[in-house]
Parts: sequence; C-alpha cells; structure tokens
Amino acid sequence: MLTATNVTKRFGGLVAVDGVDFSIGEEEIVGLIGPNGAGKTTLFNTITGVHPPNEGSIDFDGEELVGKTPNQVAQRGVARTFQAVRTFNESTVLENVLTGAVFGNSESVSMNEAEDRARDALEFVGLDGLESEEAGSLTIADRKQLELAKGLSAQPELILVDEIGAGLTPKEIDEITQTIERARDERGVSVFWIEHIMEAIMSVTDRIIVLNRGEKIADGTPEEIRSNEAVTQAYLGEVES
Amino acid sequence: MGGGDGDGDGGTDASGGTSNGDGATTGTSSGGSGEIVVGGLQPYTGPYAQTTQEFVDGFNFRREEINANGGVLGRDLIFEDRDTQLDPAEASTLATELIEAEDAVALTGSISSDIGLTVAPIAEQNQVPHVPQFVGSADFLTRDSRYNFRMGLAPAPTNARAVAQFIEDQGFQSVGAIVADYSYGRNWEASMNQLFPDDIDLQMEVAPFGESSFTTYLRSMPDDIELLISASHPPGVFTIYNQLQGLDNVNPDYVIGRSDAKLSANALGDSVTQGFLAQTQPDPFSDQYAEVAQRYYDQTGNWFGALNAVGYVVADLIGTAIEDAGEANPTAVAESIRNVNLDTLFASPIQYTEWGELENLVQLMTAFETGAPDYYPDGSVNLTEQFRSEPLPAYDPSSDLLS
Amino acid sequence: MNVTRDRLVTPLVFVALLAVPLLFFDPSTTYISRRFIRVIIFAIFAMALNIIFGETNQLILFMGGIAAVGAYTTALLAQYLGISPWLTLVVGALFAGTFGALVCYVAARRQFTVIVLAIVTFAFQMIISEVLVGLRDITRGSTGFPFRGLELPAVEQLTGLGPFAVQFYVLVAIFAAVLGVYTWLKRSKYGLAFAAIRQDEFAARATGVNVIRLKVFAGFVATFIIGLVGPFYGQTTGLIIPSLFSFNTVDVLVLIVLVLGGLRSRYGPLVGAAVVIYIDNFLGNFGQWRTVAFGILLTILFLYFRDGIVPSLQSLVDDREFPAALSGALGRGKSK
Amino acid sequence: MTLVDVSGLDVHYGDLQVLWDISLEVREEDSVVSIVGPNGAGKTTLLKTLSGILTPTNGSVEVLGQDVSRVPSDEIVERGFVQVSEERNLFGDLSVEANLRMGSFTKRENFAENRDMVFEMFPVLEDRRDKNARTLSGGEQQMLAIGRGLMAEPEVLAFDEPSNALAPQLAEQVFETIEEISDDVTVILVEQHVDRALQLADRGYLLENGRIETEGSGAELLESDAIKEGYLRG
Amino acid sequence: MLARGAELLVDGLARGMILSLLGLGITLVFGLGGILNLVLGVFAVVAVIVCSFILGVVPELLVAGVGGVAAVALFALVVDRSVLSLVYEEEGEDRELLGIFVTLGLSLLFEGLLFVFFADSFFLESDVPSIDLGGASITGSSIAVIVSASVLFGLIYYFFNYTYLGIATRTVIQDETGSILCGIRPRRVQSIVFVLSAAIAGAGGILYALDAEVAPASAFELTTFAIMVSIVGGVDSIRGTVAAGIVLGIIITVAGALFGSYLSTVTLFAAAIAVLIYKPEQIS
Ligand SMILES: Nc1ncnc2c1ncn2[C@@H]1O[C@H](COP(=O)(O)OP(=O)(O)OP(=O)(O)O)[C@@H](O)[C@H]1O
Ligand SMILES: Nc1ncnc2c1ncn2[C@@H]1O[C@H](COP(=O)(O)OP(=O)(O)OP(=O)(O)O)[C@@H](O)[C@H]1O
Ligand SMILES: [Mg+2]
Ligand SMILES: [Mg+2]
Repeated sequence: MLTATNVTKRFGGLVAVDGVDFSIGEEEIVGLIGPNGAGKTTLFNTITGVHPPNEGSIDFDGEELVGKTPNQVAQRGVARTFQAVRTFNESTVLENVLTGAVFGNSESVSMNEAEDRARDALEFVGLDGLESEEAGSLTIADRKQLELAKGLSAQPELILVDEIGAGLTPKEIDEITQTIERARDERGVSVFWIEHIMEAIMSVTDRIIVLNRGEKIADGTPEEIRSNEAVTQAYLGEVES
Repeated sequence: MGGGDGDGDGGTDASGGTSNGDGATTGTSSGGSGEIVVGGLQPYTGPYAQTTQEFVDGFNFRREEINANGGVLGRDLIFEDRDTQLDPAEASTLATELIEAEDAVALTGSISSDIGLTVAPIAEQNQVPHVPQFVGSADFLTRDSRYNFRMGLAPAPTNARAVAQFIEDQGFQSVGAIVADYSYGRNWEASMNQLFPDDIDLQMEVAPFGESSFTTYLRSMPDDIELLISASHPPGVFTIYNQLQGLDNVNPDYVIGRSDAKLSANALGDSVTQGFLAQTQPDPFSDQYAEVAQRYYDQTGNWFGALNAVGYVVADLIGTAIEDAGEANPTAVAESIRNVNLDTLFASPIQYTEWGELENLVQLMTAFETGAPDYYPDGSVNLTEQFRSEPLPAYDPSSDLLS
Repeated sequence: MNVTRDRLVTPLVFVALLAVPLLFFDPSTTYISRRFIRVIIFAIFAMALNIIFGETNQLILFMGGIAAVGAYTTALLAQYLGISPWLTLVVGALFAGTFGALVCYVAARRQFTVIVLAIVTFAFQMIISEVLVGLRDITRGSTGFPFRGLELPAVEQLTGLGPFAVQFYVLVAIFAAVLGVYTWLKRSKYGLAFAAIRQDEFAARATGVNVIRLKVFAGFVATFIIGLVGPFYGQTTGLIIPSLFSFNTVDVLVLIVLVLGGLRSRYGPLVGAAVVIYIDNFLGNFGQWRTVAFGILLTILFLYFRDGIVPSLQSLVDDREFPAALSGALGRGKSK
Repeated sequence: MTLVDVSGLDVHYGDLQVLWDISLEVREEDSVVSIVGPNGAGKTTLLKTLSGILTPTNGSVEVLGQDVSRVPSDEIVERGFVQVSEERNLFGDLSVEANLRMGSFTKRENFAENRDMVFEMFPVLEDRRDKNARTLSGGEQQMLAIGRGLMAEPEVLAFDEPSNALAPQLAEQVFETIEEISDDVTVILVEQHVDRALQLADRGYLLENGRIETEGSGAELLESDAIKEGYLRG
Repeated sequence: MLARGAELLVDGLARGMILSLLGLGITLVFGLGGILNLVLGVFAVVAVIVCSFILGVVPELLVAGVGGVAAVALFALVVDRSVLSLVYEEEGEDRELLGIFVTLGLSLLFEGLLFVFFADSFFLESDVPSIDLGGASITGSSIAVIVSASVLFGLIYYFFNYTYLGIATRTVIQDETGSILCGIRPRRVQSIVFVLSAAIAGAGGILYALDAEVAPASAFELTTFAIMVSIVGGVDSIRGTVAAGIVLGIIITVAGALFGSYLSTVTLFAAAIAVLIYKPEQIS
C-alpha cells in the first residue's frame, strides 16, 4: 500500500534520512526502531509532508505523496500520532476526535456522521464516558489513547505511531499495544510504529525496519531483527534480547 | 454638520442664549444664563503640546482678568478645553460636541492646517466663530467664510511677503528655504517663488513633514547663503537649526524659524543668539506688551512669550466681541469679530476682512541676545527687534497667487 | 454555550439596539447620535478581529489601514465614476478583503508567528497612512475630503427618521449579519478547525485541517467586514481623512474593545465597544490629563480584567459560585 | 544526617490535589533512593516540590536542613540539591560548553575543573563542546543534562526518568553512570524501568495516585507483590 | 560626488547606530523575556530630559548622559518591580499579549505625563567639532554617535557572550525552568535585562538628541522604529538587530536624499516587510 523509494532528507549538512527504501502492506503492523537521532521521526515527517524529502518518492495506493501538504496526506488516509502528545488540550475529548473525523478524510462528512464516527472511535480505545472532559485534564496514557482515537476516527488506511509507549507503565503499554493490534484486526488499518520499548514492539509487529544514522540497516520479522548482528551492535546492545 | 440630523430644521444650532430643552441628555451643558463657554480644541498630546499649553496659559490669564473685572455682559467666561491629540477627525468630533453639548459661543485652540481645515466647515455650518491659535493654510478661509478668523499664524503668502521685505531691506543675495511636504509648506513654496525679488538666488529643498534628519537637505544649500527660511517647515524648525550648527560649510547669517521666541530660546539654548529669528505678530517691544508681561510675571513667575500673547489676544478678542455684540449669541459674536478694531498685543490693531483674514498686519523679525527682558529678569536671553514690516495686505483667497 | 440563554439574550440585545435611535437621537445633539454609531462601528470592527484573531490567532494591526482602503476605494471610485457610493461599497470591501487575504496567505505560507504578523501588518498600516498622505493629488492628503454619500434620503422620507438614525439601522443590520456569520462559523466545522488551529497548528495540519486555506478565509472575512464598515466610519465624521484611520485611533481602540469585552465571546465586542467609547468620551473632560487617565485605566483593566467583561459575567451567572467567579473576573488564572 | 525530610506533604495544581500526605526521607548514607509508580502518580510533582519550583499546600519539606518554601528555588541549587528534570530543560541554542558553564552558575570558581571531570565521564560531549545542545541526539542530550547537574557540585542529585525515550543501549549506559556517581553523590531516582531502579536502590518508595503505598529496601520492594504485579513483566 | 556619497553613508551609519541601540532595547526584553516593551520610547525621551536638566547644572555631556541613563535605569527598575512582575507571572503567548497591552497602557500614561509636565523640545550638544575627510564633511554629532555607539555595542557584546550573567540571560529565554535548575533566578535576570534595555534605549535617545529634536511626541516614533529594527534583525539576535539598524539607517538616509519625500518612510517600512517575508523562519 505504501512504497517508499530512495527517500533522502537533509537538514543543512546533516543527512537525517539517507536513501531509505521500504514498503508497508495492507493490514500490516510494521515497527521502526533505531538509536536516538537515527531519523525515525524525520522519516515520518517525510511521509506526512511536514518535511518533504529532498530525493525519492513515496507511493501510497498509486498516488505520489511527495509534494503534498500535511493536510492533504492526512486526507488521503494517513493518520499519525506524535512523539510528544499533541492533543488539543483546551477542547473536549469529543471535539478532539471530531476534528479528526471531519477533516481527516477526503470525503465530505456531515457533522452528525462525524460525531457517530468519533464516539465509535472513543469507544474503541476505551475513552467512552470522558467525551466532555477537557483533553488537558486526562492522564498522559489517556491522551495517547485519545490521539489514537483521533487518528482512527478519520478511518485511515494507515496510521503512523511515534513512540506511543514512552513514559507509560508496562500495564499501560500492554493496553495501548492491544488497541493497536485491534485497530488492525477489527478496522483493517495498517500501522507504522516507532518504539524504543522492545517488549511492546516485538510482540505485535509483522515486520520491523531498523534505521541507523539515517540508513536502513535491517528489515525483517522480529525474530530476524533480534538475531541481526548489525542491529545488536547499533541499537539493542547486550541487554534484553 | 451638513449630513447631520440638524439639516432638516435649519437653525437648531446651539446658541448661548437659549436653552435647548435637552439638558437631560446633554448633561453638562452650562451655557444658559450663567456662564459663557468658549470651546478649546487643544492638541495637548502630540508635537504641539507645549505650544498649546502656552496658548492656554495666556488665554486663561486674560480670561481670569476679564472675569475678575466682572466678566462679559456680567457673566463669567468659561473655558471648556478638550484634547484633540492633533487628530483632525477627533477635532471635528470634539468641535461638534462643544457646540452641541456645551453651547460654546466660540471655538479656539486649533493648531495646524489639517485641524483648521476640518474644523472650518463645522464652524460655518453651525455658525459659531472659530478663532484658531495657529492655522496658516491659505485654504483655511475662502471668500465665503464668515465664521472662521485668522489668528496667530498668517497665511504663507503674507508671511512670505514680510520675508521678501526683510530680504530687500537687508539686501540679501543668496537665500535658502526648507519646505515641508504638506499644504502649508507648499503654500510657502509658491509664495516665495512669486513674491521674492527676482534677482536673488533662491534654493528650496522639500522635506517630508515628519523628517528628523535635515543634514542632507542642508548640505545642498549654497556655501554663501545669507538667509535660511525654516518657517516653511514648522515641525522641523528646531531640528533644522540644530543640525545647521553641526555643519561648518553652511553658515547663513539668519535663520527664520517659528513665531514662538520663548519656546525657541528654551529649546535651542544659547545657540539661539547666533542668528535665529522669530517671525512674530505680537509686538514684544511695545509698552502694552511689557505691561501685561510684567503682570504675568508677578502672578506666575514666568516669561510672557509670543504664544502666551496669542492666547491673551484671543481671550481679549472674544471678550470684546461679546461685549460689542451685547449678547452671547455665536452669530452675533462672529459679526462683531468681523467689525472689531482691537488694539491689543499685536504689532498692529486687529482688523478683519469680510472673510476673516487679518488686515494690515505688521510682522516683526525678532532676534536674540544674551540678557533678559525687563519683564522677565530670570531669563538668560533677551529679544531684539531686527526688522518690522510694512502693514501687509490681507491675502485674498480668490487671487491666483498660489495656483 | 448555554443555548436557552442565547435565545433570550439575542432578541433582548436587538430590541435594545433598535430602540436606541428612538430614545436618544435628536437633531440638536448629533454628537450623541454619533457616539452610538461609533459604538456599533467599533463593535463590528471588534467582531472582525474576533474572527481573525480570536478564532485563528492571526493578530492584525492594520485594521485602520484596511478600513481606509475600503473607505477611500468606495468614495474615490464613486466620485470618479460619478455613481453612488452605495454601489462602490462592495468593491471597496472586496478590495480590502483581497488585500487582507493576500497578507494572510503570505503569513500562513511563511508560517509567521503571531507577533511577526502583527508587526508586518503594523508596517503596512504605516505605509497605507504615508501613501494616503503622500498621494495628495488623488486622496487630498492629510486634510482629506468631506464624505456623506452613504445616506438614504428615500428611506428617511419614508420613515421620517433622521440620517443618523437610518445610518445606525444600516449598521445594526451589518452587525446582525456579522454576528450571524460568526455564530454559524463557530457552530460549524469551521469552529472545530479554528479551535484546532488556535491550539496547535502543526497537529491541526496533521489531522487534515487545511490551515492555510482557513487562515486566509478568516482573514478575508475579517478584512472584508472592516473594509465594508470603513466608509460608514468616514460617513459618521462627515470626512474621509487619514487620521481617522490611524493606528492609534482604530487599532488600539479595537484591541481594547475586544480584549475588554471578551475574546471569542459573541457579545463581547458590543459590550466592550459601549464601555470603551463611553470611557473615551468621559475622559474627554479631563483636558490635558486625558491621555494619562486613559493609560492608567488601560493598564489596570488589562492587568485585572483581561478575561473580558462578557466571559466574566457569563461565568458569574453560570456557576453562581461567587468567590470562584470573582477570582475569574479578577483574572489571575488563565482563561479556560 | 537527613538530607531530605518530607512530612505530611500535600500539593495542588489549582483545585486539583495531586500529592496526599507524603512523608519520606533521604539520608546521607543512602547512595540511591528510588521512587517508582505509574504515570500521573505525582513523581514529577514531588521532585518539583523538592526543588522549590512548586509550593506545597500542606506539610513541610526540608532539603539540606532548609525549609524550601522559605527560600527561592535557585538557592536550593546553591545549597546542593540539584535536579535533572524529566524534560531535561537544556538550553538548545547554547553550546554544550555554555550549558555546562551555566550548570556551574553557583560554583563558578570550579568551573574548569568540573567541566574536565564531566568530559572525562562523557567523552562524546567533549567532541561536541561547541555544538548547540539542540543538535545533539537524545542520548547525548541526556548525558549533557546529567553533566550539567554535576557541575553544581550537588550533595543530592535527583533524576526524573533519565532513561525516558532512550534507545535500550543508551538507557543502560545512563544507569551505569548513575551507579558510578552514586559513590560520591546521593541520588534520588524516579524511573519507569522499575526493575533497574530498584536494583540500584538502597531504599525505594512506591507512589500511586499521589500516595506512598509501600516503602522499603530496593530488594524488598522488588520482591513485593505490589511491584511484581503492577510493574514487572511476567 | 564621492564626498557627498561618503557624507550620506556616514550620516546613515550614525543614524543607523542609533536605531540599532533602540532596536536592542526591544530585542533584549522581547527576545529574552517575551515582553514587547512599548514603553521603550518613553525611556529614551526621559533620558534626554534628565540629561538636559543635568546639563543645566553640570555642563559636561558625558556626565549628564550617564546621569540620564542612570535615571532611566532606576525608572525602569521601578516599572519592572511593580507592574511587570504581574506580567511575568504569565507564560508563553499569554505573557506576550499581556505584555503588549500593559506596556501600551503604561506608555500612554507616561507619555501623557510627559506632555503635561515636560512638553518642551530638547536638544543636546556634543561639542565634538566636525571634521573634513577628503572633501566630505563629517558632523561632530555623527562622530560622537559612531564612537559612543561602537563602545556600547562592544560592551553589550562582551556582556552577553562572555559573562555569567550575560549568558544566564539567554538561558532564561530558552528555558526558564532550566535556568532555575542551574540556580539562576529568572525574575532577577529579567529585571536586569529590562533595566539594561532601558539604559541602552536611554543612551540611544541621548545620541538621537544630539542631532534631532526630542519631545514627548518622539516617544511613539522611537518605539515604532525600535520595533521595526528589532524585528528585521530577528527579534532575539543581538548581532542581527545591530546590523538591521545600521542597514535601515543607511536606507532611509539614502532614500531620503534620492527621493526627498515621504517615500523614504515608505521605503523603511517596505524594506522591513520585505525582510520579514524573505526570512521569517529566523524570527521566533
Ligand atoms: N527540523 C530539523 N532541523 C534540523 N535538524 C533536524 C530537524 N529535525 C530533526 N533533525 C535532526 O535529524 C536527526 C534525526 O532526528 P529524528 O527526530 O528523526 O530522530 P529519531 O530517530 O526520531 O530519534 P528519537 O528516537 O530520539 O526520537 C537528528 O540529528 C535531529 O537533530
Ligand atoms: N501543570 C499542571 N497542571 C495541572 N495538573 C497537572 C500539571 N502537571 C501535572 N498535573 C497532573 O498531576 C498529576 C501528577 O503528575 P506528575 O507529572 O507529577 O506525574 P508523574 O508521576 O511524574 O507521571 P509521569 O510518569 O507521566 O511522568 C497528573 O494527574 C497530572 O495530570
Ligand atoms: Mg523521534
Ligand atoms: Mg513525571
């Protein structure tokens, strides 16, 4: 569904993403790992039009994403969450998700229809009952769920998830991992997921891509990655394996 | 104003004599039988803050003297002053309000052509006399004006005529001028071209109204320049003079600045004695002036300057006009101003043409020397009379002098 | 928002507005009529600012300039073509709106922060003033020209109302229209998008909101409204003159009106305008102390009442918890 | 001697109470004291209160013998209580060296000496000494934050989730560093990596919903049911 | 011709350096504390007034200048400790907007007071003789301005790059919490910067008065120019502000000489807009 070829992004002299090729298939959960500063978030930004790549092309269902603005990409069906949560904290939980339902889609959605979708998404992540709370009053874990709900309410084909587990307790991580898995299973959404927490990412991904200094150094099943020499050297270290 | 609701029924103008019956809504109106109100459109905020303050001090000095002597028509003269912030739009609103709400019998205080030109039609429409402090624009009066009267600043052609006499008197050959890029400055430009002797070298430079750096313009003046006219750029006068001091290759003998000798001396300090001339209408060398100035000093401890004198003259003029009219009715007051022949602090008696221009005005070129006026012993500069003009013909707005 | 209360407040406000000319307009006191008209005009200006600044966080400081663009275009074009300014009114507004939209477009594209946009528009304000003064041959320079072409003599005759009353009603109609547009915007998808843009532009984009288009849209609507009202503003004074449209006379006042009335509240602009114009006139009696008094008042109001009069009153009514509402009104805490 | 003595502490954000009746102490002889607990339990709030950035509504907080509500928060740093915060709070547009220099704001005379010590501990920082902090990778930034904390010559150094968002390798490196410095400095450690945090700790506290649920030695806590069920995997 | 060009450049440079000083007054407080200080022009005018009164007693410009600057610093300290403390309680954009509004109110208040009590025009004289450089006559005031402004720039540069306190000011803007964690007291630093900015603006005002008339009405104009310069220079960059002031000073001087009309002001603002549109990403 998503095929990126030779994506390169430079910031001044720094090559943050260096000639990366990868693809993501229908209903696939793909992990993206790599050391801090490897270029993971930047890769997300090239896909979503925040920082268009200097070179390369990104094909999504037969359409070129390079050159599209972030809102256009979102409307094509690519939702995302952020490394540091970015919910609209002065709006209510429902309004947050509504925004996704109304604007995150190329079809014109009526307000009623959008509200249905929004409530549905809230229920899906387990935030039903909190609709009229201000988003800012939620716990971090709930706000991360809220971001997921906001993305899912747009009924995307692909959702990009950036370090959703950071700062969560193991229990919360398990919950959010399950939500992501269910999103794929029940809603048919593909997931591209950046995470440093190996337990989470190893358990549900179909495939993992590893970046190091902007270059792709590995791409394979969790088992393959675990035993990959280069990955161990660059990223995993001697610990958990 | 014309578009106002007042149009339909003609003469609903505020008048000092009759009460409007709408006191409930106008609230503060005090114009009835007790006091007579003069409205002041004072630019308390803005570049003329000091100028207007001097005027008000002089005006109030005379007004209080009048009230102390029993007032006019036995009633007290009251001054309702408003801050126009030198904003013509604000001034026009305030003018209407002073007329309608305060029943002002006359308006005064206006400074600058912009304000003068916006208030003038209001005065005409409401038939309330308007005697501004300083409005020099030639367009302030038309041949049909009946309620606007020239005061502290003569129109550019009249001033230029006086300067032309001065040039001939002194035999200057090389004259420079800095002209401000707005209507009054441009009037000067046209007048100088028309009225100055043909055989002199005249170098004019046009600078923006709000200019603060004149060095460039000054540098383009000829080296042998004898007289520099900066009165044609009123807001820049002091800056021009000051920046001139910093240039050694431009050295005119005289610089004609604004009319306010006292402010000039305050702003420029000792350097004012090096050729600065104030072109004034009040005559600081007359006995009458000295006597008033002495009283002023005794009362306030301050120097009675040309601007104070203009305020004094306006209060004097309005008081006299009301007495002459025998009633505090604006229309009648305007009529008596037009017919007045008032010997006061000006170098010539105040007389107006039919359309409100000063007639047979005499102007002075006042220079400065170290010392102090008799009536202000605390001072450090004294005034000397450099030149006194012949009576100047009133400017006729229908002439083609400026076209 | 409390809908039932809204249903009650709106008719009340408009009945009061419609009654104003009948109660207070008198041919011998046109200055009172003008004050009321000024209130409406500044209320509309503040509504426009509410849309562009309150909703999309674009602070513009060339409202005077935009009003001037509308006024000068309307008046000069009418004069040049020899037609009634009623016909050129929309041209002026469109011109102003296009200009505003263009500035907003550049700002959104180049991702200006609030302050940068404020300063850029402030610079435009200065340029517009300078140009109006400088193009003396066309604009009649700093002394401007008389303007009262926006009268409706036919309506005056038909209704027996004076010209100021008619003008007031025209402006009330515009006010109602703007209020309607604003209310609709807030309750529609636009409201959602505006809230998103305001809080996190970046996240809004990623959610699919076309931030640039919406900002330009808000910019157009706001400057169109300001450009439309500009000629009426001139009409009230009877003059179109640069100083009427200066930064100090328009922008400063509109900002104060909006902040004091209550940012993002529907009736804040009207209440703010009424209070501020009243204060402004009242301070006129202070003569040379006017500016001082105005400065003190502003400082105090902003420090202690910056949540706005209308929102403070609303929360007072809403939760009836006096101490809490009072501390809200005294505004130390951030607004919700 | 007691370095940090908290008793009966309540903290509010506006109307919202976050900490309830907290009492804890850190003694000179402790090398690491760990505080663990779920998200939103109030760990960061507690550390900010210790640093004087937040003011308690009830209870007393004494840090190095000084009531923190009575002194400005910069003075707490001067007295030797330093915090490496959750957000790191580096100065992005200042160079690495300038960041370290600001760390020594209260101990200016020993700047050069301490800086060299930090460089020795984290050689990569010396390579980047002229680079702006913003351009460092996450791990490097964490090292800089720790280094900056050390520049103030603290008696007590508090870490708020130092391994957050770090790659596993870097996280491990940070724990090793903490272990290393805890020989000289008393460390308060707030961590999501509960197992690592408690392994290092002499004593630990479990904070849940703003209350201290359990306390004890690191080993005790590691074996306790509360920790095993809620915080450790399988 | 060449001499005339040189004269223009030197005039422009002097004027530009004054603009730079005023711009720095904005940059320091806005860039470092988020408050757009609209009172700045008042500080400049007050410095000139005090200086001019001191000159009446001690006829030595340097002494009087220092006196004027010191008086303004004291004035600024009072403003900072009283009203601004309330503004600094806010954070981020709230502080920026409140800062604009409150300083707007204060500037009206102070300007109003100046209009009532000190409405005169003020000039200062430098006593530096003008010199002749290859046919170009350089005015004494230009020399005085260029020399003193250069010295001030040097001091400012040194302070912000080489002293603990100077660098600490930058930490406060970048991360207030971070600075607290280093043992720096943000509020104290903000006060120091505010007072410093007022002092710099005061010095700028005094140099301005060597050449041009300064009156209460100058306050608004000086503030406007200062903001333009600061924004064009990048708002939080000291070097940028200095450069912007000099460039704009030369532009208006040359434009004034070439067009000799209102266009020079238009040029200034147009240049400012052009710069802003061209490189706003530098401006936070
Ligand atoms: N807007 C930018 N301008 C300049 N450099 C940038 C920008 N965004 C990222 N970089 C640099 O690009 C590199 C990759 O950053 P990126 O955020 O993609 O890393 P990451 O893999 O997401 O790391 P982490 O796991 O720490 O989040 C880093 O060196 C970073 O400093
Ligand atoms: N500035 C604030 N205003 C209001 N509530 C806040 C604020 N900061 C934190 N909170 C709330 O206080 C509670 C405790 O937050 P705190 O950050 O101390 O938790 P924590 O234990 O550090 O969590 P984490 O593991 O996510 O860092 C949370 O419910 C949080 O939502
Ligand atoms: Mg990342
Ligand atoms: Mg925390």
